[in-house]
Amino acid sequence: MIENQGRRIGDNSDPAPYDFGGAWQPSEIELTRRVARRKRNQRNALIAAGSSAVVIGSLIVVLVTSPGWIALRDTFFKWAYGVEILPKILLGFTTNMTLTVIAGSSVAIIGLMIALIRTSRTPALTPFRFLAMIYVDVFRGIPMLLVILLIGFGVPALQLKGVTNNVLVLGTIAVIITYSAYVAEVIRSGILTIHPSQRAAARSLGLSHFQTLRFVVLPQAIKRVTPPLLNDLVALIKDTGLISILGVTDAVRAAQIQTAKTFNYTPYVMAACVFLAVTIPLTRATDRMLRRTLERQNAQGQA
Amino acid sequence: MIENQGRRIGDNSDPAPYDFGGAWQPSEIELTRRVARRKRNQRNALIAAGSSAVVIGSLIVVLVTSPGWIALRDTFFKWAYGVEILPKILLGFTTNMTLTVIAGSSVAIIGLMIALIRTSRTPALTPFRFLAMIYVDVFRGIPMLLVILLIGFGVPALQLKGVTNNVLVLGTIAVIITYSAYVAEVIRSGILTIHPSQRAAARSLGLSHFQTLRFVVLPQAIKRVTPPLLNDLVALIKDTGLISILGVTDAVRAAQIQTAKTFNYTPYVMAACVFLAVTIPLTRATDRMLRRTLERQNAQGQA
Amino acid sequence: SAAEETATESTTDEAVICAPESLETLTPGVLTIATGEPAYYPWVIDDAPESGQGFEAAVAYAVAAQLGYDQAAVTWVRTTFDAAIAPGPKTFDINLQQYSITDQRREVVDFSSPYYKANQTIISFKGSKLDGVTTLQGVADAGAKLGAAVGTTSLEVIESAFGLSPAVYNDNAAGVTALKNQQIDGLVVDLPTAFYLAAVEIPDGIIVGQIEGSDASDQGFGLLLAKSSPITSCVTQAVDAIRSSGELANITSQWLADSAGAPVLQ
Amino acid sequence: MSTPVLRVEKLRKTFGSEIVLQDISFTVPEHTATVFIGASGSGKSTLLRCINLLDQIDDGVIKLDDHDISGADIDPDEVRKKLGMVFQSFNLFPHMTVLENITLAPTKVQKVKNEAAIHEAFELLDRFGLKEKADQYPDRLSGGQQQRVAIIRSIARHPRLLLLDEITSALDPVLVNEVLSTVRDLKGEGMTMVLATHEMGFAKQVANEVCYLHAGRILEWGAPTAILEDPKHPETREFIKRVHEAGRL
Amino acid sequence: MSTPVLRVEKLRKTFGSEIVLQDISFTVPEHTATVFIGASGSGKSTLLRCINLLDQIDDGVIKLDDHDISGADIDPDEVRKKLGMVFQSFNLFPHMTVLENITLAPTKVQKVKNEAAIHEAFELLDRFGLKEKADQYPDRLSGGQQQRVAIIRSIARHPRLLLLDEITSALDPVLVNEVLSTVRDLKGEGMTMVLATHEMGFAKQVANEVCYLHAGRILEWGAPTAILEDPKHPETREFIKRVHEAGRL
Ligand SMILES: Nc1ncnc2c1ncn2[C@@H]1O[C@H](COP(=O)(O)OP(=O)(O)OP(=O)(O)O)[C@@H](O)[C@H]1O
Ligand SMILES: Nc1ncnc2c1ncn2[C@@H]1O[C@H](COP(=O)(O)OP(=O)(O)OP(=O)(O)O)[C@@H](O)[C@H]1O
Ligand SMILES: [Mg+2]
Ligand SMILES: [Mg+2]
Repeated sequence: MIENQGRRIGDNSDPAPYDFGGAWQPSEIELTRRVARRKRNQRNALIAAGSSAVVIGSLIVVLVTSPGWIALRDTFFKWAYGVEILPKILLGFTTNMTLTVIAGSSVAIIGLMIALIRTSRTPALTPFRFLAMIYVDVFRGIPMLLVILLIGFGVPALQLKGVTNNVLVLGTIAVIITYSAYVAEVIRSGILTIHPSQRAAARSLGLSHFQTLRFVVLPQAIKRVTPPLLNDLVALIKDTGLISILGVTDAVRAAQIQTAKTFNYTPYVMAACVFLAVTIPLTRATDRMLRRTLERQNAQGQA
Repeated sequence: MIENQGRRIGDNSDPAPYDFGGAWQPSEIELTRRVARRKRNQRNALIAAGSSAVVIGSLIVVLVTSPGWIALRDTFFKWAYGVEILPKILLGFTTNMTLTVIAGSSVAIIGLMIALIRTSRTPALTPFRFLAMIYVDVFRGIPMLLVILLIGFGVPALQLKGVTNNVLVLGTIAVIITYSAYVAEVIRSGILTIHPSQRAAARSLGLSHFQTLRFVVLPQAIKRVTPPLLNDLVALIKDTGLISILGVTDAVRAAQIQTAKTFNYTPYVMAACVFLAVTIPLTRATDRMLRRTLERQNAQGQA
Repeated sequence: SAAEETATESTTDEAVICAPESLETLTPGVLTIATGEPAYYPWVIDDAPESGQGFEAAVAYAVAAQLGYDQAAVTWVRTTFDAAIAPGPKTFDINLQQYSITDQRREVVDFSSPYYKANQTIISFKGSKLDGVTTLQGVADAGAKLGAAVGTTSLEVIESAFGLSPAVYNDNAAGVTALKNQQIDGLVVDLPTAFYLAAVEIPDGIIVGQIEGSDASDQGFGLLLAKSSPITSCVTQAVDAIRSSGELANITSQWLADSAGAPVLQ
Repeated sequence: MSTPVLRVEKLRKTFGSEIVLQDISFTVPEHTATVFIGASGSGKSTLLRCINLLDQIDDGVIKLDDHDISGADIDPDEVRKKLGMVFQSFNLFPHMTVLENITLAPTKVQKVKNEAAIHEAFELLDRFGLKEKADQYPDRLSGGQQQRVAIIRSIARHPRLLLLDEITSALDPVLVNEVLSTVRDLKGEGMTMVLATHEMGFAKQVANEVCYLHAGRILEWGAPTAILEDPKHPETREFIKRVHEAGRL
Repeated sequence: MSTPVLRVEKLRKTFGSEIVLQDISFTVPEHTATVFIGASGSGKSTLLRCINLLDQIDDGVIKLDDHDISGADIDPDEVRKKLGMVFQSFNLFPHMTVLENITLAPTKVQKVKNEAAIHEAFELLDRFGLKEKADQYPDRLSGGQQQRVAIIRSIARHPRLLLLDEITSALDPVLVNEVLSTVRDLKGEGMTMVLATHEMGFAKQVANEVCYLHAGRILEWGAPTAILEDPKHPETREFIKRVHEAGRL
């Protein structure tokens, strides 16, 4: 029941049937529809913007008019003081960053190895697999603070020859041990999501077990778990500060020292800002990557 | 080129063609093959078990024969003392658990709501979406310790009427705020992995936006992200202790008080054990669930 | 002259065993002294122990001098509480940050003889539940919440003297904030710290009172050394020497306010 | 002739700068089936999604029972109550049993009593020979069974118009058959339908009219025999030939 | 007659208590194609996986060029160098370009020089009309092109025997054709093959012998015309009939 409106069969006068030309003009009805839609959207956006402005505004008003606001501002947001001590916090933050770089790269290697052991299938590796499982469970389950204390203070107590008692080194090792457990889990879940057929295809091509991992499984697995790995990186940056309990001065500890000196909390706020300056770009990147992955996934089999 | 070995066409004397009967006996060649395989497997298992025994054994020997072993044992593993102070640590641990329950359930609700706002598509919600994004980024990016300090000590400083200065309440709120950001991200990623066709199918059935979320999207999304949610629960149990900075005594703080009194680290080891008693069953459960999910996923389209 | 004689004799005696050349310090010829970060008034003035200003800084230099180290032969390091008490090799020769000597602690570390014994003191603010309380019983009856920093004897005092369970803070700074926020009604600190906090850091701060002899196990502040440190006996001798020479009393009166300024809870 | 169930006029749809549908006009009278064929990417799915208001059109009018459903103030949920749609895949909700899948919309949208909905669901399942699968989860069903449940689910709501988008293209040829016969049955009962499909068998057996969609335009239309056996347009001829060549058997 | 490329004798395969293959015996002479047909779950994929040593058999012998490859001390990687296999789906590595997919095994396993591998890959791509896709990632290719690349990848290693497991069952009928013609070309060049397929077109055009697999047993075998047009066994007849009914067009 096609109605012969504005279309002629076999009309091949167009240079190509794909070319829709620039001739199209929105119809009357479409124009009214667009106006109606725009109006409705504007109204809704206005309501939403208005309501969020009201919420945020009233929060600010409550804050600023509260009896303690002046006291709070002086204790938490004394910017002049904040700027004054910022160099000290930044100096402390270099510890966080150095540790993040050193620990991060070690964690990548160790976590990967543990993940490989845990996802291996050879019966010969069963004891190692079991050990790896215990390792991961234990270090995921204990607060990292305790691990740092036990390693940072426990190992020197052994007085082993040739073993350092440098707290920075030991603290870093404790961080590496804990985060390797986290990262091993993430990588393992990535490896497990690679479809078994990919492995089968690689083995069918004659690639050895190791080559299959190296060229086929890992590149895909790592790519898939990049968002959670970046999350762990953000967490690592934040958690490196825990080794301050061993006497190393990181950004939070630097802030704490200042606060303890002056009994003013602005250093903590400054420390929070310093962390945000690094972590927000990271979380944004994670987000973009996650979205891209999902878009690709959802494009397949779109109804 | 089928060879007519042991098979006759049209031989329908079997009651059913599916019935392979119990008549089968392994062939000679299969039996020798099995023996050879078993031998090889035994050898490999022996090597692996042997090597891991050697590794662990030598670790233990190094530990026990080290000059500081006695000192270490007395400082870290003085079991009699550990048992003596265990009740105090357990008392502190009730704080961790109570907080986990209260914070955990609030986080579930708030995190879900933020995730819903962030994944909404209506242009009307754009301002809220934007706020939610900032919220999540900020609270994922700041060390939780700082959030606890700012809320636990900052809010009372405002001296607002009707607002509590109870540290337990404020600390719990700080934990909730931080973890809601984490959990919102996890749930959001779960929602995003639900194939758009599922939404389309639900809407096609006439379900409203809310009904689609309630009956179709969320049940699937939550199920998918249960493993990472359980991971966050483990992290929450460990992190509740951070509110001890406000003067609340949790398990780690209880251990610290004891250690400060006697300068002996056994309380920390005890605290680690108490945490493990709760977290290991959780991580095991997470693991089982993850494996099941993956098995189901990989079963589809198995080559 | 005879007294002089013995004094010189004993000095030469010490010189034989307790001189920089023979003392097995971390760095030979140098005395490494640790304190907290930050170090508080009036124990160290302006967080600068190198200046020798403040009670503990002055004690440290006096002990060092007694051992034969001149100003230049003293280096300062900072340690956290946990790092100081951890087993294993230390990063310091002696550590002073108001460590109370107890027998339990002696099992893990060495202490010199005490250089100061402070009473624990409750501070609060005007108008609090504790304002006007004058007796120990009164504190217990006021239904007050008391706080103290971890690792101090103050903590045990709250339990032993009042049977209350304390709010425990990482350091006095957090305790002060909690007190200012009225999250606790009183903070227990040692008396010298109490004078400073009540006067400077707490708006409308008051000293509620001292708790006398509240903790039997507390034998006063001592210099902390590694367990079985080879220099423990020398350090103890040095502390004893400055005490008996009256130098310690001078330092005390120079830096620490007279305890008479604070009422004693009955 | 009575008013058609569906009338599409000069429909246009773009995604960004890409024009996906252009100048699409057709009508679907009651109790007839219109089948859209065309290469991958020609816009079949998009057309069905536009009719179901899942995608917003850029011009033209869509009328359901002579009622404009493309207006700015239309509530899509109201419109969709009259439409059924089955997609190529991901139709069933994997966390619900077959029965729950079918009764979800009647109980939540039409507010039918639970027992009544279950009763009707069982009747439908029985009619299509799927009664014993009622308590199974979708992943225990074959692809063909899943698609049949999806069809049952959409007709349990008594739609005026059924939109079927390549409902067999993800199926093994052996399974296509059962789905095809289900659709044929529905046609026999007078269901009005719009289908998109690669299956020429489908087109031949159920279509009243076949439209060949090419790069977003309807290039040729007519009775199934005319289009499938004697296409006029060279593009159509080429397409039909390619499909024939690929024919399994 | 020379020794066959593949000889399978009394092969048996179980998964736990389920017997998936039982008493399977057949030979594949050089330059011939043996096609396995049979319902879903009849064991076709498992059979090919067993031949490729991806699954461990429970009894029987598999001989490649008269050399027992099912022994306990066989190195599967060595055997697989002589075998090529293409699966139903998930064949290509999505993180590598078409060219990288094809040159991976030659460079890493056969240790061919990089330039030589690329040269040969381009020759093959050219021969199969996919030269301009060399630098594309698999997700930019149609399903049919993907499967053709997978075939090219496996023959780039000059296998003695090619195992093809339903390589078209995930494809639109329009795309099946191009894959089919590729396989036909290979057959013409003398490649020895074992195929599992639902496509009767495949069976007819390339098979020297067709085997009907039913519940893990070879129920009937013979020339393609014999099996497909005049099956003896009632089970086979039923299966062929069902496939015919479902035939697209
Ligand atoms: N959400 C979208 N965003 C952008 N482009 C889209 C979107 N959906 C579809 N398209 C484009 O619209 C065109 C038509 O797609 P459509 O899915 O309607 O084709 P089809 O005829 O259904 O194809 P198939 O047979 O593969 O299902 C394609 O070029 C496609 O890339
Ligand atoms: N890894 C496995 N574990 C347990 N059972 C399996 C496994 N792989 C296959 N099976 C079972 O073996 C039987 C044969 O499966 P197979 O995949 O070989 O069949 P098929 O003929 O290839 O079917 P299709 O046409 O669906 O691909 C099925 O019953 C299947 O459930
Ligand atoms: Mg489509
Ligand atoms: Mg198969």
